[in-house]
Amino acid sequence: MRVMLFGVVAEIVGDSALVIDSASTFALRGALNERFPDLQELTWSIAVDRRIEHGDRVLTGSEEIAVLPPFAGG
Amino acid sequence: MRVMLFGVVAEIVGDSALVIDSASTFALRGALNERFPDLQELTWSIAVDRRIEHGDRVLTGSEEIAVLPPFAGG
Amino acid sequence: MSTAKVHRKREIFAEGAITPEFIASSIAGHATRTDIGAHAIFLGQVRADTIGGRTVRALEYTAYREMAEEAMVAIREEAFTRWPQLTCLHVHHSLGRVNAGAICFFVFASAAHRQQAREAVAFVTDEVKARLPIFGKEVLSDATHAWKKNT
Amino acid sequence: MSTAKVHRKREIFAEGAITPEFIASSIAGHATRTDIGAHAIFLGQVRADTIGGRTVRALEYTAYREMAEEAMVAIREEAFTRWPQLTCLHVHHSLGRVNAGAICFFVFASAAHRQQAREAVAFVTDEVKARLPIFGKEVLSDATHAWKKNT
Repeated sequence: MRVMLFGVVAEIVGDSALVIDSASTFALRGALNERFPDLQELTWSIAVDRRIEHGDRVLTGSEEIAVLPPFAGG
Repeated sequence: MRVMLFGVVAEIVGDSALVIDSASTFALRGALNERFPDLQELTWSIAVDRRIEHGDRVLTGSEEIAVLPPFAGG
Repeated sequence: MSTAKVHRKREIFAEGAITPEFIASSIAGHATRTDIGAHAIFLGQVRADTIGGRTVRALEYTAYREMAEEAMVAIREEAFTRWPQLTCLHVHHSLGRVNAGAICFFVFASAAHRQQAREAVAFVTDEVKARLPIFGKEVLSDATHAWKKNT
Repeated sequence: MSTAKVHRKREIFAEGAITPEFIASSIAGHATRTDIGAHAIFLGQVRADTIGGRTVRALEYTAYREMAEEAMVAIREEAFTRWPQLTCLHVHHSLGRVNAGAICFFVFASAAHRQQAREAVAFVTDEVKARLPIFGKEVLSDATHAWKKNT
């Protein structure tokens, strides 16, 4: 499963995308925090198909997934 | 006493100023309405020394007097 | 633009329409003020309203300039008192003829953050319309005219 | 500018600063819409904030463009629903580097009367800041950087 990364999250991971398999958004959050401990210090969201997912959503692998740090537009 | 006239008031009077002696702002209003009956159809104010005078103010003849139709700035 | 919040009398009136180029140069003039984060702008544009089957082609503005300038100084002082973090405030209004579709009124407020700029520009726009003795003759399509009134 | 209120996807991003000339040409493009009486504009300018003794020299913007464009379509629809007399609504945001003092964000709402334009531009400005996935790297005077967060 391809996960797009933005802003400070991309900086911490060192890339603009990552391949990682997770069964749900909460599982993805746990896996990222484990693999990149610096992410634990930050606030970030997971977007599924271009919408922020606040709850624990099952991921089938066909969704468009992105990890988003705080927004800074304007 | 010189009275400055603006907008539709100047148009009705046919000049941008008028010399008329009045002892007060209410007297001036009455005199103008009498001399230019078309003014009675309109809403207009009297400014004394660059401020709108709502009450009846005594005029000594040394004030700066203007007759102002509704504002239309913007 | 001014670095000091001096409430001196400023020229607000200019002959004819306010051009987009004038607005651009006013914006560009603030690039050195790097404490500004937000600009709020109001522009009044002459509408081709229909009045009894006739269309407004232009407005011809006149003003009691001395009173307008004094009222503007008072409005500026009120704005800087209510929004002390306001950085800049500029007001320009046309005199003479402004055709339908052209800009006749330009209010420009700047501040570190958007809330102050936004509130100040709304306040100043409303107060200028209410308190400045500016008069507008509506030139109509049949060569007659009417007189504009702010409501 | 558009004569129809079609909520199609529009390009909101462009590389680098938004120039005063671009803003002027956007204003000038509305001169033919003589039903417009009021334009309300918000401009975001990059502030040279001081962060731990270091000064912000520039912002480098990136965005999750596909999500940002979908969010913008939704915000536009909400704005035209809440302010049905809105005539035009334009939003532009920079990507890439924008130096302190330059414009990075331009919101432009037009309507017959000022209240609708003013409220719509405030709403859209706030919603874009809150809902568009745009990220800002603050380039500091000592060549380090920080990450901007909207509050």
